[in-house]
Amino acid sequence: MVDKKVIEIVDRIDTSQVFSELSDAQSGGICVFVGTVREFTQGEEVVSLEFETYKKMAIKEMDKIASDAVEKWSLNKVIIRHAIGLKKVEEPVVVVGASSAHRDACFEACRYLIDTLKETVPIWKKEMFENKTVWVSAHP
Amino acid sequence: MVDKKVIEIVDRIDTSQVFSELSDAQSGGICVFVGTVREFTQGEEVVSLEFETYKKMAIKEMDKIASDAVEKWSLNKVIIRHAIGLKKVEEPVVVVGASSAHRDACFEACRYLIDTLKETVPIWKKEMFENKTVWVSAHP
Amino acid sequence: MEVLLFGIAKDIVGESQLQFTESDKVPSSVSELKRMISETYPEFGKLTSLAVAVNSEYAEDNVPLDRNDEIAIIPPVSGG
Amino acid sequence: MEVLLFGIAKDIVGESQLQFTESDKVPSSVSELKRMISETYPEFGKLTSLAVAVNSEYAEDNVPLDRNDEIAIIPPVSGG
Repeated sequence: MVDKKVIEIVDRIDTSQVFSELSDAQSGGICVFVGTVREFTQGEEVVSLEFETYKKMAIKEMDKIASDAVEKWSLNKVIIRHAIGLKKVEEPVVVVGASSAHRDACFEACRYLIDTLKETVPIWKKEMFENKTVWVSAHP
Repeated sequence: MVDKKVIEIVDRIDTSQVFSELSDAQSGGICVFVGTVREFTQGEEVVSLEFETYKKMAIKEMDKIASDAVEKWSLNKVIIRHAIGLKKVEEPVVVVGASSAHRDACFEACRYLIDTLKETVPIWKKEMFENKTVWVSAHP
Repeated sequence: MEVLLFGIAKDIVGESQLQFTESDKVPSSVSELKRMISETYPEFGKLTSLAVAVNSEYAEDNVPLDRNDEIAIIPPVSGG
Repeated sequence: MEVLLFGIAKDIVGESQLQFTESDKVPSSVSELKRMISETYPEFGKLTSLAVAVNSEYAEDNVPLDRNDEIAIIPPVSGG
């Protein structure tokens, strides 16, 4: 039996299997969001991003988000997978997704998953530019 | 050079490449919706679905939807791909997706793509049950 | 004049095309085509909606029809 | 008492852990820990927010700290 929830912190994200992982005979819709490294931030060229985590706590927080979403939207399956380490431009850094009977639920749940992850999960992102590095969101 | 828009009607949908197809150095977010065949509709067990299209017109309508979305949300890439023919439970029947600098745009665009496709694109779905077939939405 | 039929429209008529051969019975506009097929096949009147495409674009009721146009009956769509 | 440091907190302190060894200087609550580190490292006062986790759960200011707890400073998160 496949788990209803997949919660993972990994070194490298493979996006090719995510729809198979979320597929379910009771689902008519699957919505997935992938966050990737963008070349420019506020006009400055990003060389790479580095992600760090407090893994034990991050897994707990991700699991809470997934459980809340499963309950609120009656999801059939849910995935939250975040990468850590150094990521180059275009590389995927996070995948969140949900499957549900109808599309309203999986769209709303998918948005909730990524929005809440960004607010509560202890993962930190350092932007590496040509001449400096910046911890994102650290300062007002 | 890769096209900004991918508009296709195919016999079989492969979901494994869609994030690669939508990936772009200027994008920080990719949102994809996959519609699949659900086992039960209003409590009745579906054996399979059959999709038929007026292909020339469907491609035109899908292209309009994609172009409108690219313009409205400044998308970097967009995909609308629909399958036709006989589809079994859990098989993907439609994939729509968008990539954009920030996630608001790709989420909203992805929702627009599937909602508008269902309203305007000349594709027809027949539900095959054990003892009957029903053209979906044909009757009030 | 040929009219393409899809989905339930094809099932109602029992063919994938409608032929209008006698010149006095060829519909001259979208609205006339809709009226003629609904008279001949009352099942069309029971559908949720009924649209017509001319040259693979949705066409309003007042659009005139020409023999050389590609004309299609578009019953309620249900893709996705 | 050991306090785990991540992200910019690690950079500010220059270590991945803070050690409180002298018993009279061990913080007894989340709020006391926050005050002590902000006094020693004023850079913490410039952050957008500053949270503390006790046993890998976010902890309010009034939560007491015990030597056996796993304690961590959580600077503003930025995953995704």
